[in-house]
Formats: sequence, C-alpha cells, structure tokens
Amino acid sequence: MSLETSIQTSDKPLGRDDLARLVARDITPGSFVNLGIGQPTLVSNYLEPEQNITLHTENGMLGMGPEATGDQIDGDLINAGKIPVTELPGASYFHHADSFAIMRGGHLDICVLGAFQVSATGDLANWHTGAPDAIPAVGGAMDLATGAKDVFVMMTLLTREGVSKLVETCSYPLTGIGCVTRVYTDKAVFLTGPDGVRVRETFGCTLEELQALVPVPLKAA
Amino acid sequence: MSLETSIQTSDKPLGRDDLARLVARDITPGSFVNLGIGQPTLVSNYLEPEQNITLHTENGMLGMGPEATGDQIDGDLINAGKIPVTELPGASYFHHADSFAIMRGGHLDICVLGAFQVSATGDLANWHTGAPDAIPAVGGAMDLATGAKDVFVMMTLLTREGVSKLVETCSYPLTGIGCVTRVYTDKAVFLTGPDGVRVRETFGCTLEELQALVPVPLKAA
Amino acid sequence: MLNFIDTVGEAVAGIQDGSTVMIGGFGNAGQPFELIDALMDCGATDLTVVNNNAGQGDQGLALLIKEGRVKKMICSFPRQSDSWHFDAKFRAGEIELELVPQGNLAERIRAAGAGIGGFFTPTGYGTTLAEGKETRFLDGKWQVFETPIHADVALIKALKADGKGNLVYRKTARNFGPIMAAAAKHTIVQVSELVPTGGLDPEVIVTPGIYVNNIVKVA
Amino acid sequence: MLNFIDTVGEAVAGIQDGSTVMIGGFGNAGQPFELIDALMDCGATDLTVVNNNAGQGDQGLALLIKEGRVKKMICSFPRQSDSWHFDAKFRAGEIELELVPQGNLAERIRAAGAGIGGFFTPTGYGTTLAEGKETRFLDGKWQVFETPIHADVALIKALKADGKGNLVYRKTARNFGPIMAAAAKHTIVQVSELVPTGGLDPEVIVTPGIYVNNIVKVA
Repeated sequence: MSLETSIQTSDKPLGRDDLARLVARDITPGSFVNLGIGQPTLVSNYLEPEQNITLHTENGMLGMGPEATGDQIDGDLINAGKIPVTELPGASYFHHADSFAIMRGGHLDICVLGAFQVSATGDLANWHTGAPDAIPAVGGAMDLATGAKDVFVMMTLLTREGVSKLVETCSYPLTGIGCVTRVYTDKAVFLTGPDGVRVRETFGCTLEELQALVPVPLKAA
Repeated sequence: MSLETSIQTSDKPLGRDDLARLVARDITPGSFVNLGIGQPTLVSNYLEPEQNITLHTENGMLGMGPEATGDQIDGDLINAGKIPVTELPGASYFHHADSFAIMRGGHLDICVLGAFQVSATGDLANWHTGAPDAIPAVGGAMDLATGAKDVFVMMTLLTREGVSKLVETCSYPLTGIGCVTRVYTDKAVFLTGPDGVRVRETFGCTLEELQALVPVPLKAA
Repeated sequence: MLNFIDTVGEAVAGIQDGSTVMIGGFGNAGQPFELIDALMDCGATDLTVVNNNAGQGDQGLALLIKEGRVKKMICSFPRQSDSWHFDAKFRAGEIELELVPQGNLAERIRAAGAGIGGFFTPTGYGTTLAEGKETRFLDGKWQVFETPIHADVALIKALKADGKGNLVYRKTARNFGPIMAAAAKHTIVQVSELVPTGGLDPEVIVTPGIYVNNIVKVA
Repeated sequence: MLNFIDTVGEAVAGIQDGSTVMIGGFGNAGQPFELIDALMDCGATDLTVVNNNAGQGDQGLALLIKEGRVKKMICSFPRQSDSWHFDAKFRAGEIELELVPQGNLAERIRAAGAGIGGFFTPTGYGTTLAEGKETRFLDGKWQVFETPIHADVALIKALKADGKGNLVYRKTARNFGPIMAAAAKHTIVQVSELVPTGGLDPEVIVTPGIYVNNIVKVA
C-alpha cells in the first residue's frame, strides 16, 4: 500500500455536513470560535456540549446558541448572517468596538471561513470576485482573517467549472495574507503555511489523484 | 471712576472658599465637569442642585456625589484623590479606558485644575517642579488639560515668595500647551488665550495694582 | 445639553444638508427605524451616512438612498440580497462608497469618540482596501494607518433611558449604538422606555448620558 | 483555558522571572492584594510592573518594590505621601521608571488587548513626556505616537465570576481591571464571589470569560 492511500480516510468525497462534522471534531475543547456566514455555520450543528466551545458572533456576543426557531425568534438576537439565534447560559453582549477587539486582539482561537481561493502559503480571497460590475462587501472577513489564532477555510476544492480553488497565487482580491492554516474541502484537508501545502487526509481520491486536480505541489502531512 | 476700579468686585483678596464659590457660580447649568485634586475639589461644595452639574472622576465614574462620611465610606467608591465619595442618582461606572475616552474625546465641558504656573497664552504647568531630585507624577493632568473644552485653573496668584504664577513663559515643565481658558486666583480672574491676558475682575486691588504684580501685559476684559 | 423630545420629527429637526449622519444597527437589530423615517421626512439631503450596511428592502436607509438624499455611504457590507436601491444608485454612479472592513469601521468610530487621531491595525494589510494607505511594521506585523470617522449626528436605538440620558440596550441590538453616541457631535436616541433618574443600576449603564443629546420615546 | 483555582499561591505559580505583570487597582480600590502577596511569596523577580501607582505604605506592590523584585515600573503616579519604598529605590537608581500620562496608560493597555499597533493622541504633546516621540498634525491638533503595552500576566480583582469566567466589578474598583484582562497573555483574577454559569445577566457582564485564565476566590 502506497503512502498516498494511507491518508485516504473516506472512499468518496465528503458532503457539506460530513465536512462540518469533521471541522467540529477538530476544534480543541474549550476554544473560542467564530463561524463565518454560509457553509461554516453548519459546524455549529456538530459541536458536542462536552467540547465546551464558546461561539462568538461579530455583532456583539459570546455564548451564541443554535439558530432560533418558533417562539425563540427575537429580532434583537441575531448572528453575523442576520439570522435569529439563541443565547446560551454564560453568554455576554458587548458593543461593536469591543466585539472586534476580541477578534483583532488575537483572542479567538479559531475562525472558520468560506473562500473563493486559498493560496499555497495561506493567502485568503473570500470577499470579492474582482468582477468590474460587482458591488463589493467585506464585513468582518478581513478582521477575522487577520485576528484569529487559526483560520480554517471550508470550501469545495473545485469551482463549478472544475478549477481548483487552492492556487499558487490568488487571482481574486485578497482578504488576508498568509492567514489560513487549514483548508477543509470535499476532497481533502490541507495544511497551509509558509512551507507550502501538506495534505492531512483525502476523501475519495489518492494523494496522486488529488495532485492532478491542484496546481500546487502537495505532500502528505 | 477709572476703568480699573470698575472691575474690582471685592475690597479684599478672595479666600479659597470664596474663590470656589465663584468658580461654582460660573459653571454653566447642565455641564459635565471634572474637578482636579486639591483646591478645585472645594468647588463641589458650592454647586447648587438646580445647576444640574454632573461630576466626572477619572477613575471611572460620572455622577459623583459629595465626600463620604461615616457609614457612607466605601473603599470601592473613591475619587481621583483616593478620597471616599458618594454616588448620586443617575451615576454610572466604567473602566479606565472608557473614562479617559470621555476626557480625551472632548466630552467634558470644564475641568478645574490647580497649577504651578500658567502662561499668558494658556500654557499650563502643574505636574512637576522640574527639581532634579523630584520624583515626577503626572496622573490624569495632561489628559484633562488637553481634552476638556474649557480648562479653568484655580491657584493663588503669587508663590510664597511673592512671585507671580501667571508668567510670560512657563519655567516649569509643561502639562499642556495653550489649554487654559480662565485662571481664578485670590487677586483676580484672568481670561487667557492666543491674544493674551484679559482681566475679568479683581479682588482687593485695582487693575493697575494687579499689573504691578504680574509680568505679562493685562487689559480689562 | 440633554433634551427629552415628544416626536421623532422634532428630534431630528436640526439635521442640516451636507451632514455626516451615523445610523446604528446591524441588519434590523438596533436600527432606529422611526428616526430614519423622520430624517426622510425632514428633507435633509446631500448626506454622508455611516452604517454597517447600505439599506435593505424598501424601508429606512434604503428609501433615503432611493430618494437621492445620500451622496456617500461609509459601510462594510453594502451588497445584500435586498440592497437593490443602493445597487442601482451605485451602478448609476450616483452614490459614493467608502468600503471599510467592519472592525476598522467600529474602531474608527470609537477613535473619533475617544480623541484618537489615528491608529495602526493589521486588518486589511496587503488588500485593495488598504491601497494608498500608510503602512508600518509594528508588534511583529505589517499594519495600516486608519483615521477616525467623526459625525455631525448619530441616530441610534436603545432599550431604556433614565432622566440623565443614561442608556441600556438589548442583546445584539447594542452593536454600533454606544460608539456612535460617543463619536457624533449630536446624538439622537429613540428608546422603548423612559425610567426615572436612579432607575438604572449605575453598574450596568452602557452609554453614559454625557454622550446623549435628544431622547424620544417610540411606542 | 479557564481554571478555577483553590489558592492564590497556585494561581500565580506560573509567573516567571522577567515577566511584565499588570496589576489592577487605583489606590486601594480594585487592588488584588491577596494576589500581590502571593506574587511576593512565589519569588518571581526582575519584574516589569504596570500599575497606576508605584506602591503605597508597607504592603502589596510597595513590598515587592522594597524587596528589589521590580526592575521597572510603568505608571502614571508614583509619587505619593506614602510611596517611600519606591522613592528610596528610585533615588538609589535601583528601579527604572516609565512615567505615562494616565490616559495614555489606559489607552495603551486597551490598544494591546484590541490589536492596535499604535495610535496618535494629543495628550502630552509639547511636554517632556513626549520628548523624542513621533508627532503628527491630525484632526486640527498636534498629536503624539504611542504604542501598546503588552503584558505576560495581569493580576486583577473583580466582584463576581461565573462558571465561564465572566466578570463583574464593583463601583470605582472596576478601573483598570477590564483593559488589563484583555491586554495580558494570562489573566489571573481574584473574586469575592463565584456564581453558577447563568448567574450573571449577559447584558451586565463587563469582562467576558474569553479574557480570563485563572480564577481564585478570596474570602
């Protein structure tokens, strides 16, 4: 058995929920975590109470609970995606400058973000396609990318057109430089850093097959 | 009757309490005020409830009440001079950065400070004698001098040696530049500004007699 | 000077053409809808508006933009599924946009209130949003120089005010309210409840009354 | 990581020689006397201490200074009627002093916690305390460049903590506690009362537990 197959941990690509479960499992107990809008929000469904994870939302709260339903819905209690959420025991509220001081001061252990592209050295592009007619919107993405101790990205490895989003150099406008430490995709988990890309595990492909899809040199972690 | 005598409002120099009463009377109703350590603290004894003045203390409070006595004394409730004080209805507490943001952000209407020297253009020296063996201590003096909309000084006009503390140029190390707008002394009230010194009123002397004591050109306000 | 005012119309009556107006809220939470409607009615135009977003749907800030009353938006997240009025004005070149990372937006507003003339932050370094800005290597990181955002007026929403103008907020509706109140020359607050002076615990007040000018109770 | 610890000795046991230690309090209000005594007992030396003052009387920080454990003080107001131990060390040239205007001290500590690499402030411009510092004309005023004060450890005092490490304070004893908790790598808190998680109203928490590492209840 080759080294490549030894890191294949699933016989098919992971779906969004399986990937979210994997990210959730990888979060160190006791961590303070911010989950970005979109796919990263799914991670909250798979955090176990015994992990004692505290969720931060940029709009001024620590101790955010699951999405609100029915009578729980309260327009004054929303997450960064403007979706009604709930409050867990031990939650706290603060204003926007204090909330971003938590992010920018390096106090969050992990943030999980979506991405358009990630470079081999961990540059992140997730806020702007660069299309000339696009109206840009950045929100808290740059603050999270720069401030969190670890930045995890969740994305499909390929675009709909089959092009790798893990790239040598981002062609989309950057969100942050050298900030991404892990990339969770449907086909593999990548560890990014100044020394290039290592592959922790693959899903439904060998490292060799993965390398054929990705334009940056890969090696097993 | 000469112009000089028309601004003499007392036939003798003012005592500390009379001066404090005068400062208190001059504070616009509804103002937010910080009273420095020492002589300025006396002003609080003469503020009338109907003036609706809110006192700020740099160590984290708005709505400070009079000095605490007897059972009111609480070690957790002190003023900038570390003297136990009381809390008025409508008071609020905040941390040190928020407290100094109030001062530095220009939100206080008036601060009243003591001084070693004030220059003709409103430079203030009140934190350090400059003596080589003196141990310096600055506290919040520079923040107040720079941040408050109006800086009133309360001091005796002359040192014990009879030297004017209102000077052409401060010889002591500065606290702030061009910040003082009024100087309340036992012998006169001075208005300072970029155009020099005007005298609003004198106590126990004529403007001419005052001019003989002070080494900067004076004119009536 | 603190004033308790009966109607939102009177509360915003002093806002001048050409003003910079901060508007609290993140999404709908903390949006002072009634004050924005009153600003719409009062006719002030040529406004620079500071808000996290650039209006949603057909109400509030979105209407101000639609009616051409906003010459410039300073915000972090203008593009949303229902930001069609902003989108149309922007594509037509009829509104200026200063796009600011949300943390820089918050910190720049805070700086204005706290008397800070400018600061360095790592956020945005190496991105198009930092183009042309001064950079410096500090604390082991490249950082970008950012300046305070001052405003003539802030329109914010709080839960309660006491007789001294002290404010408390509710849950994530707090968001930009406290820092905008401190940054603006004139702060106008709509509250759900007025309580007597002494009716708020001094330990829990979020915005001291020193930052508040006009208070209007909204049903 | 949050730990509830039984004794002040264990709470401070990890403090290394050469550390920068922030100590809360303004005068006696908010001084964590028991933690300072434990620091005295634990033997750590060659310390840089950040506090508003430089010790008073014959207790707490004054004793640390007397025993030669503090190589440098960063403070705004060292000279007091009863600061004799600091005065003696300073006159003997045995302690270094960085004298900082109190508002700069607070803002520099806040900057460290908030990830700000430096800022401009008018405070101190034209004075000896700004000598040699970069200056710039901003917002119509000359301003001075100031840098964050980071610390290895903060020792602070709060009134209550819940099971998540959230803190509330009491009256003017709040002072430097919240900003020091955010600025230090490791924050050690003595509290008068522990309450269950959920026992503090989320609206009134001053220091969220994210800033807290060791909590010890002091009788």
